[in-house]
Amino acid sequence: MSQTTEHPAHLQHHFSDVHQQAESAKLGMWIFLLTEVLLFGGLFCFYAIYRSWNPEMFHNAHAFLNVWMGATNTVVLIVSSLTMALAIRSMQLGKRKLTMWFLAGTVFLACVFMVIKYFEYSHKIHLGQLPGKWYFFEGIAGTNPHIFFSAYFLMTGLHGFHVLGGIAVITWLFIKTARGSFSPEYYTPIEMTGLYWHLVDLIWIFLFPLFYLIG
Amino acid sequence: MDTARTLFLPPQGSTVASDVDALFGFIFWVSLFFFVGVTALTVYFCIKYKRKDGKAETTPYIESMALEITWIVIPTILLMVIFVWGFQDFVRLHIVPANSMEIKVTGQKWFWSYNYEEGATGVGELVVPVGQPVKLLMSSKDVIHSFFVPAFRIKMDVLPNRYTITWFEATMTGEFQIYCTEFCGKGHSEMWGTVKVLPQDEFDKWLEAGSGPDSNETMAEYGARMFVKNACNTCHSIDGSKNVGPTFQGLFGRREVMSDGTAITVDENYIRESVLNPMAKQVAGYDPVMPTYQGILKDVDIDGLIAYIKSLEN
Amino acid sequence: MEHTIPEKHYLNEATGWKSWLMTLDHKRIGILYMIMVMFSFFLAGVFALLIRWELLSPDKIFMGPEMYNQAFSLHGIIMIFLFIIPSIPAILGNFVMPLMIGAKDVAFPRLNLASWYIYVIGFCFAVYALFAGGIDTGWTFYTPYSSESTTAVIPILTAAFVLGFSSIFTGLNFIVTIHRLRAPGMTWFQLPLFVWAIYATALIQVLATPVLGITLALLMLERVVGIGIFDPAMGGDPVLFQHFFWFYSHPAVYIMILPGMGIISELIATFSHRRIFGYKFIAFSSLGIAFTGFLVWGHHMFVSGQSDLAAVIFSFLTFFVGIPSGIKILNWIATMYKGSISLDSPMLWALSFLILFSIGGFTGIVLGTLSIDVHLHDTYFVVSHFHYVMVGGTVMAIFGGLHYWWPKIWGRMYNETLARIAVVMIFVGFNVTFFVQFIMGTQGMPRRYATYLPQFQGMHGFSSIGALIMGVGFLLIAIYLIHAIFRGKPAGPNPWKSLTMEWETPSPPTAGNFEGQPVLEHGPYDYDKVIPENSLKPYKTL
Amino acid sequence: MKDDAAQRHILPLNLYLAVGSALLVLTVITVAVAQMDFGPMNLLIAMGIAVVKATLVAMFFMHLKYDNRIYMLVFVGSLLFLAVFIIFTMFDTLRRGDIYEEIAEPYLKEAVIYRTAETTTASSHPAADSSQTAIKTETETETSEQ
Repeated sequence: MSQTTEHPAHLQHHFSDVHQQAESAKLGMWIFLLTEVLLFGGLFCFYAIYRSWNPEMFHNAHAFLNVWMGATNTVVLIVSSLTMALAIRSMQLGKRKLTMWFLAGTVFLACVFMVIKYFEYSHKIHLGQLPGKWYFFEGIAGTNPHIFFSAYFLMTGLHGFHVLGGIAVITWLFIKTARGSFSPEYYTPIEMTGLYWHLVDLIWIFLFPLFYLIG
Repeated sequence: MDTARTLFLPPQGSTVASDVDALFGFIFWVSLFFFVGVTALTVYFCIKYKRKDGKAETTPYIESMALEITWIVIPTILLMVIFVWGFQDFVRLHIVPANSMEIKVTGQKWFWSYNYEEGATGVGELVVPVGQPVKLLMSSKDVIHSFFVPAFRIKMDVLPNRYTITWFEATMTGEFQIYCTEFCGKGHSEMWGTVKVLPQDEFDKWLEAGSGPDSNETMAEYGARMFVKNACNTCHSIDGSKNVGPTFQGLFGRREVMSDGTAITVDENYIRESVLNPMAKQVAGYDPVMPTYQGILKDVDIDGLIAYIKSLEN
Repeated sequence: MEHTIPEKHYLNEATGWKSWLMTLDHKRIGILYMIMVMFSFFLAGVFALLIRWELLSPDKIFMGPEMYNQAFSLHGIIMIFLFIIPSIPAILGNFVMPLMIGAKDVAFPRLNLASWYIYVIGFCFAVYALFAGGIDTGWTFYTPYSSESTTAVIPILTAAFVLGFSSIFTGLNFIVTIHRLRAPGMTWFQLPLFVWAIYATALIQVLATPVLGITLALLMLERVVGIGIFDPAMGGDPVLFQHFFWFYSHPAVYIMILPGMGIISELIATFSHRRIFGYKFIAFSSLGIAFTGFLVWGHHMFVSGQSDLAAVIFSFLTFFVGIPSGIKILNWIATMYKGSISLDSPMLWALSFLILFSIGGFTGIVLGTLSIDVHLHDTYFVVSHFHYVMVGGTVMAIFGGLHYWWPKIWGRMYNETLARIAVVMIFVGFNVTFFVQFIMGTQGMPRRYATYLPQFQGMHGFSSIGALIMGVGFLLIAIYLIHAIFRGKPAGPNPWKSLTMEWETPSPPTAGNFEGQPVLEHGPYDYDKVIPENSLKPYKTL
Repeated sequence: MKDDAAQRHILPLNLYLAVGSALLVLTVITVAVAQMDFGPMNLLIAMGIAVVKATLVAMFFMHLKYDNRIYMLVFVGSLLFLAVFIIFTMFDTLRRGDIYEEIAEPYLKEAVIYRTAETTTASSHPAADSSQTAIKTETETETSEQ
């Protein structure tokens, strides 16, 4: 990246000004989020169709999910979303230390989320409530209960991978912030990661009632 | 209209065929009209407005909303006519008449078999009466197949997890080709069959007649007939060449090594077991793909096949 | 007038293999893509010739059914995922689009390079699969066959999965570029129609490809761990897989054809030397096709056992895809009216496109009609139809585009006589190959058959002769185009006297495309106002 | 266009806290409501609350309310195409066998005609639950006409 003296260090040569660069990044990020929505969309479609075919089995199977763990995780993710938003706000105001605290908080909450997920998963693996041909649990009435757990593990699993990705990126942001790479003039990476993290939260907002709260 | 049909389409063997062909003819002539128009205009413009002496001359630009709207509206109307027409025929293709006779069709790698309500069974050759609606209730034992009779203009996928239905009413006697049109693996391109349309009385006779050799037929000749009829020839050669399964040439009495390493000599019992329970002992070096003929072949058929295989010496 | 090659340009500005493999210049990335994509085209073309050779006779010539199934599957997979989907956007879109809108590069140059590397990774997986047992499922991967097949299904699915990401990133990059990096003065309705087409294509790429990703991932999980979503033995539904697959793969057809239509718009306007007729109609029809393309996937499944309600809805909507395509063709012809038409080789490709794509379109109407599709589904009629659209459409367009921009890319001109011979060979060879397939199809010849009834032998033989003519034609093109890179006569900045912005740069362009930020001075098709010359004129900058 | 202030729209802290609390309250509500039974409304209520929560996150945390409209367009567009995907697929999956379901009824009992699975219970016909539909009556009338 060539840099000329009158340009800020973070401005790439093919953009005419910082604003154009920031808006490009944001549009790119939103389109990336759009592809994420459609990636998850395939699984939502799969869920919707099998639930419409086997409503009773879905109802019976969901009773084996722990609502309290799910609800706790929902709260954890919502709070982490809030801390992420506040991290951006702090950087907008130029409060670097505060930003670091909020980023650290977000990572911590994300880890809490994954720990709770770990307990949920290991309990199900132990009982044999597993996807597809690995399913050996008995006691759920209805046809093909393994399909429910296929959906459960696929959707929460893919979501879990996104949380892990988020943890990695936010940790990287934390280090960059500590090194002073960001300023109220340039904080695009934090803003973009924030969008990503909110989407992860947003997807969970739908996963929670669809799996844990089937009426 | 008829030129398009005779150039392109196979004979019309069922009641729906002429309807489908009429629409095909309509689209064909309309398309031809527009295609000739488009091509002629293109060629005419290329000649008429050819650049001369390398000098590009510019003329003022014209714009015509009226023209744009015309060539949006006219095709839209034509396309809607085509849609409605096709939709009506499609409904007719899908609604089975109430007085149909029902035949259960099973597709599997790589042959078709048929079960009649009267108890008769068949493989490869579907025998039906002329002038009688026939409903085919179809399912697959392995992957997706598709049942296609060009002369009847019918096609329907045959699925492993549920039944699909199609129907036809043959309008002429004769034999018509059946194809599988959903890719199903090695034998896909030979998963053929025929529909044999008989007059009602001959069909009734066929339905009543049991199996077994005709009076002037030896068991081996009968077996040869069964060999083709039951599509054994799709996978087993009789000239020594390797196909999906071992060749039948010189098979009887041969020592074969099984996939579990043991060796056995092919005798009557082994052949019988291989027909009814093919997975029990398999010759090494072949994929375990042979389907069972339990419930399809009668004892006399198997006897015939054994006699036939015995006759195929090296 | 004699032209010379400028001393400094993007090709010699930096040297050494590293300057290529680490380049962030959209023009060089376009060329990197060209090498890979054209090699894939060659590879898939070889499979096509093998198929046509085997089909000379209903008996085995040199391929048994197993090898034949692999040959047609690989032909399809390589052609679609490695050649035709990336072809125009990644090669010409990359090279030309930023120049056309007066930008110095795409919005995210690193992502652009990453897309290429991802493509290469996908390519490697595909080649690996080729040696690790091949693939015999066809490019459609229908379950349950694909979950049972003993061939290298996983590597090939991984290849398609990875290639999907390459496609997504390219699309994302282009959308942002077109939104954010247009030169001052270049409003949306001053964009060249090629850019509109690339934009519509990019929209489909980002909207549809993620669904392909998840579908292939599910299929892989089905094979590896047996999640049973598409497996009938476990209560799964194989027809659902077809929905998932075609939700991507039908819009993907428009990823293939839309950029081709964009190229044709440029060619017709330039070589007719005339303002394009119905600019807004052509521009919006691209968006219209992109949108409607998402609503019609079920027309691939009329006989699959989907509900009749779905079949009727999909058929109804299918007819609305035909209309924007028709609008484009008629507007192109109207553009030629009272033009000043020069029949240089790129224009000959465009004219071939017009004729062949029309046939492809009309036969598409036949197939979209419910009752007739029952008869024609999965026959050679379908094969012929989509080859008329994909080869008669996209391949004609990409070669038209390559011939059109070749002097811009390399600064040198190819042999025009050979180019005209080649286009005639391809046109004739193509029709010989595929027209008889319409007749075979209507008579009931199913596709994907390694052998066939003797009654079809004459037509199959005829078809194979055409394939040979095409093969020789493409070889000829490769020879004179490559020759032109090294020995061609310098072409000058604007050999076709076109008005779009890329022709205001020297040929080949400099590394940064423009000196300073250029400002748009005239529209892309203002032939009635501006007289273009084959010389460098200083442009206004900011 | 170069108005940096517009791009760096800084929202008041209280707004963030208010939105965060609203999300938490809605979470509590949705869990509480799920313990009661409203019949077919259950799904609607749960999804309705989720949509409200998602809107809050998108509007305030993701700044859609204050940003250029194009981002809203991108986001809503993605949901639109997702809806097309699900709804059009359901045109098939919910309406299978409309025309011939009754005819096939006797066979549905033995619907697993694929290789029999050992680990799973026998599955019923995927479309067995699909209700009688409008198109069915329509086509039946046509049958009777024939």
